[in-house]
Amino acid sequence: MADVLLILAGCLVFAAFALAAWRFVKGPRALDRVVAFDVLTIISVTGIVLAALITGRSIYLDVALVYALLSFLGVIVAARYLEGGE
Amino acid sequence: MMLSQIAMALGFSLILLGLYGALTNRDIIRMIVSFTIASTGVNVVLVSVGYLPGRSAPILDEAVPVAEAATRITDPVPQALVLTAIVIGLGVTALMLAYAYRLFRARGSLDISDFTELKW
Amino acid sequence: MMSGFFDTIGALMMLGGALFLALGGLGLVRMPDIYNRIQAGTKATTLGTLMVLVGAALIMPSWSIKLLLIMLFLMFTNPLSSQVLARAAHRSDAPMTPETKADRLDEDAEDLA
Amino acid sequence: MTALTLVAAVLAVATLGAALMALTTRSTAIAVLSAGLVSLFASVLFLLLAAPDVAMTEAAIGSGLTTFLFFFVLGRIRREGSK
Repeated sequence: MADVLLILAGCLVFAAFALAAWRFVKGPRALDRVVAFDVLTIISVTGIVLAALITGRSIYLDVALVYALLSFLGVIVAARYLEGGE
Repeated sequence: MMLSQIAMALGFSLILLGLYGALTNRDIIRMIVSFTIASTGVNVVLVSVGYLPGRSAPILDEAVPVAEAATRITDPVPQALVLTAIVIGLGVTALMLAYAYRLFRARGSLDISDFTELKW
Repeated sequence: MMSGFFDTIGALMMLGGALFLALGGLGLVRMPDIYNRIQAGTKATTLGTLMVLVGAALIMPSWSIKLLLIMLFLMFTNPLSSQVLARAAHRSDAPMTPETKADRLDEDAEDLA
Repeated sequence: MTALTLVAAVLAVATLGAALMALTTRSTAIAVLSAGLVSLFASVLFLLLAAPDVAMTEAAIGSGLTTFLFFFVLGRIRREGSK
């Protein structure tokens, strides 16, 4: 029961990944791509937690911790650069 | 296909793509971006060399006790090498960017066809 | 291997979070301009990730301290990046969809300057 | 085991796409963002290859600090060029 629900959750996460990647490829302006980059990092945190659940190692959660702490740095610097025009 | 073979194919593809970009671009910043991609490819190849199928990460905790460690962990030596290589890659990238900035301040351009002193 | 009551509840929670993630991605593709995309892409995915982390904490109760730290960091950093992105979009004069009725930040621009 | 291999194949395709986008786009800022995306996907792939320490370092340095450095230098160059 719970395994089937987890597989369904993985499929939905993959759907979100594909949609955000499509926005990254298509995005008409550079800031749209920055938004897609942000969403992709958040989806990656979810994917890492799912991988930690599948393999049963709690050490993988530290990687998600570093992601959650540092992924916004690149987004903020890119946004501050793109403020002054494209 | 196995996991390590997928990763190795991806790593070599990234190295070739990075070399192609570094050789065909004219903008210096774009050449440094291509170098970053090639460096990531080298790291992927090195980690995939040390992967053993069916084994777990070489960090000992309650999931992998010390007594069974020799049969359940992957090879930790390539991971230690790659850990050093990533940090050195950051240093090389920072040095190249600093040179690019000095070059722009001195000459007002980043196009490599504007620098002809070393041509003959 | 997973059969307990909390496991099923946790898996249901993770399924709901993944549904929010997928809806956020759908909004990211379907919304007309960048401001709506920031709304859909940041708020929905933050809620989805938090629900997935709560579900993982229900399945593996011994991991809950680390998962709580991840939740805390996500709640600190995601609104920050969202606000910086929206300000950058407004300052670089990103086009709005014609359905937009009011732009309060533009009306307050002389007060802020 | 096969599920992780499938995820790794999807990640490999996404990494190749991001690398191709970094090489073919015209804007330098989008090229830097795509290089950060290559580093992000490679870091998740390191995690699947049972190397969480490498994945941690790659996430902090490759995806965060390198993007920071590139945009810092791009901003300095733009300010210098408009002066």
